[in-house]
Amino acid sequence: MRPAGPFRVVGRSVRRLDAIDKVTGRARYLTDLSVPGMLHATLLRSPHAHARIRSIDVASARATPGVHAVVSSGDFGWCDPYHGPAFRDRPLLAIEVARYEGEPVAAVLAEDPEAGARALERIEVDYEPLPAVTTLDEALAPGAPLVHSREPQAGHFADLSSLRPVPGTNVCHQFHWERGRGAAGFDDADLTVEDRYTFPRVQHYSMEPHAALAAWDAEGGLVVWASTQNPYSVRVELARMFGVPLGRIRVIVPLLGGGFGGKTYAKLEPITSALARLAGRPVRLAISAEEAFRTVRRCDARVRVRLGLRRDGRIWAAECVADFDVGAYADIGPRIVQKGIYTATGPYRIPHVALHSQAVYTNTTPGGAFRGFGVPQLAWAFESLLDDAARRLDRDPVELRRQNLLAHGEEFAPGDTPIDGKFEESLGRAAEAIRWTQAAAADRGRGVAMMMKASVAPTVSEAIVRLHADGSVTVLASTVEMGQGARTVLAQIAAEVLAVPIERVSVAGPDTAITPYDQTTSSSRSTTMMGRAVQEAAEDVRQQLLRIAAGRIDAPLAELTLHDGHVRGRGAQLAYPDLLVERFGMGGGELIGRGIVAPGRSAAPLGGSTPFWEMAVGAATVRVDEETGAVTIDEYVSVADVGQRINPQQCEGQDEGAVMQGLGHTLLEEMVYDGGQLLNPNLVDYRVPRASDLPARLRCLFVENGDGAGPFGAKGVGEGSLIPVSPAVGNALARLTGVRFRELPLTPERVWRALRARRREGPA
Amino acid sequence: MLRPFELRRPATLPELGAILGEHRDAAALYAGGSELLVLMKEGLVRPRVLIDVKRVAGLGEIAAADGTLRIGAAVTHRTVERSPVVHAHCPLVAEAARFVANVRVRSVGTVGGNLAFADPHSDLATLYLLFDARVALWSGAGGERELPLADFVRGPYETARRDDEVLTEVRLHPLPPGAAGAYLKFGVHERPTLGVAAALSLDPARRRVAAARLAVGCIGARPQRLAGLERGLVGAPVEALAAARVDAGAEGLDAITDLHGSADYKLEMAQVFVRRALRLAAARGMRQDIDARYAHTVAV
Amino acid sequence: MRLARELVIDARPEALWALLWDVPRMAACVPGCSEAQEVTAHRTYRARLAQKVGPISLSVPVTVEVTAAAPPRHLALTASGRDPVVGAEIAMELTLDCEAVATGTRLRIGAEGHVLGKLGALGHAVVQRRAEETLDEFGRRLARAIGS
Amino acid sequence: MPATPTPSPSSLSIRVNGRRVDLEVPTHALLLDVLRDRLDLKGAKRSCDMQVCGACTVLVDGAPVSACTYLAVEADGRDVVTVEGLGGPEALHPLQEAFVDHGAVQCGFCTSGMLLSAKALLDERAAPSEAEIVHHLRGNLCRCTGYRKIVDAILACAGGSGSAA
Repeated sequence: MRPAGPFRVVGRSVRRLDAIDKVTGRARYLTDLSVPGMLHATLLRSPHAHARIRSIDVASARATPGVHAVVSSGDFGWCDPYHGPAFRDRPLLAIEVARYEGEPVAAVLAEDPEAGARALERIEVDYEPLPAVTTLDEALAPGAPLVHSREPQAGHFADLSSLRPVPGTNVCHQFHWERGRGAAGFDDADLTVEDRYTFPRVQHYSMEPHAALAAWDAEGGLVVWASTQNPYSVRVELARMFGVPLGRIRVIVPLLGGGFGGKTYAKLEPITSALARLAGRPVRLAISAEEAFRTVRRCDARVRVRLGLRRDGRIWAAECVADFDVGAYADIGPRIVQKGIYTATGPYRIPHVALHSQAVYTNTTPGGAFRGFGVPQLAWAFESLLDDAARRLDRDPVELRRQNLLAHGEEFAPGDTPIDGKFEESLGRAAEAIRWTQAAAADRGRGVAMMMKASVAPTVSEAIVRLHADGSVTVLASTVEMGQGARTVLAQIAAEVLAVPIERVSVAGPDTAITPYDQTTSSSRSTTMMGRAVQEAAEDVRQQLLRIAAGRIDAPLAELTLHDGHVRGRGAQLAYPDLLVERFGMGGGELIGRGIVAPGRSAAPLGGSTPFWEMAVGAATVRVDEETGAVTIDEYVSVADVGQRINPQQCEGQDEGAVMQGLGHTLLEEMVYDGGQLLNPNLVDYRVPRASDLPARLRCLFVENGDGAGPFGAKGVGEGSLIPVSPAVGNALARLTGVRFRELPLTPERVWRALRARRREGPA
Repeated sequence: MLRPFELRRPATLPELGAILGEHRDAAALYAGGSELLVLMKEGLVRPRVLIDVKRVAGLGEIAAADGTLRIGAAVTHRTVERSPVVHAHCPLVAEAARFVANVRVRSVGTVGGNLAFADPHSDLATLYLLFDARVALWSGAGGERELPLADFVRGPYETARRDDEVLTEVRLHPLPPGAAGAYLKFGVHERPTLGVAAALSLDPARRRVAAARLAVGCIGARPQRLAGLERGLVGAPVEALAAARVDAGAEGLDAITDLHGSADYKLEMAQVFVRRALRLAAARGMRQDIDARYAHTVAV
Repeated sequence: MRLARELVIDARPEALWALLWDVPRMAACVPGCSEAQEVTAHRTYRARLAQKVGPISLSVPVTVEVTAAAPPRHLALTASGRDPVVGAEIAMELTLDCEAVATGTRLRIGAEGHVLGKLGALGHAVVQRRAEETLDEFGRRLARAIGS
Repeated sequence: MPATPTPSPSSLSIRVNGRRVDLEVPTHALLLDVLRDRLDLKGAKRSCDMQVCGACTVLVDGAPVSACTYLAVEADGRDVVTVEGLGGPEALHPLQEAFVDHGAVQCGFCTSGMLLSAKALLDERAAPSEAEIVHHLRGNLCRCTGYRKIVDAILACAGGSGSAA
């Protein structure tokens, strides 16, 4: 399967294309941009979790010097003020009702941010507080106050028939899927274990908070510079809201200071564009870190898992029931609950499976995509319970997993892509690296966990590759550079196919007026999907070069090869510039190649077959300070099956970052609410991992069998290694202490309480 | 983003006193600004006048004389960390300065600012209590008054400083010769959940406690000494320190439930870290090396 | 934030009840209260509440609405207001229950409320503590006022 | 509400990246805004705005400060170094080289601050240990890399040669 190597550029840790810009301060992010005549927008946010807006008095605010306009929802009669990828449930500014603390209710446009802030304080809003539901329990209680009372409207990326809200409740979507005999499979199980787990609300904390800059031209065209992971989704939203043809909207994305899913789908772009239209001037909206906490977060979840096993260790039946709290607006929540539950049962062969998940509205910051997309919540539960099952069967947890692993090529779900990697090899590597079979020191515990995740499907990526007259290359791709190094990888792919040095390849940044369609930079899909599109586009150029050369060299195409900027064959060699002169009859013109990857819909349960399976294993060695409950991660090993690393250093960087981010929600991070009030929307009180949280040993290993669906046998990386972190740590702690943890994060106090309870009850 | 203010930069205390006397609570004393400017950016504090105390003669000095180490209010944590005088007289104070917040805060943040702000999760005061710290407050009307740091800090963000007063220096009393101290702070948040300072003098045979000092902070409204336990430990064999227990009720030790944790957990952690600090101080007193590395804990 | 206090006042319930409706005397019992005035008797009142938490000064014009009154036993109020400078929103529900006992009146005070906005987020525990101190002080002043 | 004082201008004379700059700013201007908006030095970033994350780190007289919480007037008469002054594309500082080589850069939003923080450490201590580096980086957050490669990059410069500016 592995394409004949060796590769020249692929598989090498070439320097990031943007590295020099980033270490010299030249890299430009959204808030580094400005345009002449630009106004600054600031948002007034609701202090209430749920309130009716009786009136908004903007007179005094409007009179503030330096203020251009003060805007509330009543000013948006000229457009469709609602947006959202699943449901169009989110207004530009709160209409009649504010549904979470921090929801924007009014906006000030000012010549400078200071004037905006002064005016913001002068807006008088008369609120009538309404009963709020701020937890899953409250939201699902019979007769609970409703976050949304109006009929849902399908969003821009979903038809309503696929969405299943439950009228009269806070449930905005439900998903069920069964395999084999579903829950009836438990009848034949010899051992049944069941437990409940919760996963906290956590914040992406991209170092760069969201921002957008919008400008309309005199002909009604719109340009938006956006810190978004998917400019084309943003474009569709804007086109629908403002009734503008797609071709008249230009979304340009500079470098992103981190994304992690928090910058998928429209966030600030709709309000910024609407404000710019009202003002007749360009508008920039750059929110603070504190406001980012009020923009999007990971969905918290509670999960019930039941596992049935046969005496011989076969996992026989599994049932997972998950409630995801999507906050006040659905965002992409309905897809998260589907995707998260879909692979809840992990990389195991289980004949009978019943899965149920639902997305639930609450009066809190909207939940959205976050690295792992619903899978971390489920893996935390399933992988924890699987260890308990192993203990009950007196089986080694690694061995029990190994016995049940799906094999390469095996079907996971009818109609979906067969397993495209080797879980066994990954598990073996992880167990070996953590010295699983050797006894741990008395004060250490070891744990493992696995995960598999589908990428988004159906899906589309298109790319253009241009070979210029001097033999240099430009890749046009709408993949967003948010730190993951995608642009470097795409350049490597083009350089590999076209046999040019990487320094000769540029990658044009996302601009919907220039770079072709790409669905999204998320779901670990860019290397695979855009990578293939770029590979195909470069291949298109290569074929053109060969055809031109064939005319000169007088050889069949099959005898021609590309080497270092030349086409070679039959002892002759022709440089690309010469071939272009040959083609165009002069020193001008360029070759353009096009690549399209669009696998389309399928009969798979989620409507499309995953382009690849993301596969990862985590293994942790932990210690605990019994007196304080503080957990230390001594060692962490992550193994990801990536088919082929295009850029090994970047793969490592992705996984090291993923593990640390995973340790964040495992040990430290949680957005704390009191009623509807978020108590810690800042880094003093919300603790993200810092350098001192690095495990003493952190190793990220890779399984490479060249069997990925992407270019050169590669496939996606980046989300997978985050997912096993919490169950690996939880399992290690359970083996060390005998206490099973079901709630995250594992703060010292939480661990201390559990250990104290164990001491009271005696040994487990 | 800050709102406009008038910046005044007096060079002497009388000048400062005059400005403060004029503006009272419309003025804010400003040194490093590491706490104040954050509140001002949030709009929670909006002084009309900012009085920069950094240029006031004497406030930036460190001096030791007559058994007292005097640290000027405008001395930065960075300066304390590097000061040979502080190292000579209160080494624990110099070492702990290395662990205040982060390197940027230490560059600009000052001892006086920290104490006067009285953030309950700021731990400088806890350590200073170990040194029987007293603070000097000066006003144009009344001149200087000195009061124990323990009385100066009244509660969260509240001190005994009057509107017309400026904190000029803190006066520390170095541990007696032969005494050994330790300071531990614990927590996973940006700021400590708990700070415990301990100092022990041992008898000549290094078997029993001759004198003990203990301070606990961050868990409650204000840091405090544990006078009862200090007395109770006198004469105790060193081995008994592992079983030392704070009688929270008798000591008036309280804890607040907040984002750092529940009150009962914090009180229990106070017990744990009092034992650990005593053990570390005793080991140092006996010139022994012990492993004092605990998770999420700074030990100096 | 939920607070509860119980105290015994050296007066009969009727006397205490009368004090509760005496605007100037009642206002004097509430720490930081000024500009108290009646808008509609037994229905709506206005006042300004000032508090200083460390460097942060708060001055909130509040509207008090009587939601239930059963003399001389039970009184329920809501108080709400906003300090535009600090950006704090205050919303409180208060209940006062008076019961005659041998030594006077047992007064049970229940308060449930929120301080919303930046202040609440920055100093939740501190705000709660201040609220408790304020409630304690209110009880003390009430006990004194009834005796004077 | 007390009357808001009118913004008062202050004259500044700063050496920024070795070049003397004279300008007038409002007294309440923050150094970060002056650097970014007045001097077009965009390398320092605003993120947490509370002195925790370090994205805005610049050096004032060699000491790292949070430009987001530092009055511009405080820099008057002082030497300010931003990432732009550390080294340009043609003459990278060894730390910049090391960050590039070790893959210590991902999204880049923390990078300027990381570099300047690291420079301050190496200027003070030519050969810090890994533990000292980790301690020093307490106030510099990175959400992408997981820190391993950042620590490695600084370690690679920790040996005496890396601190020459």
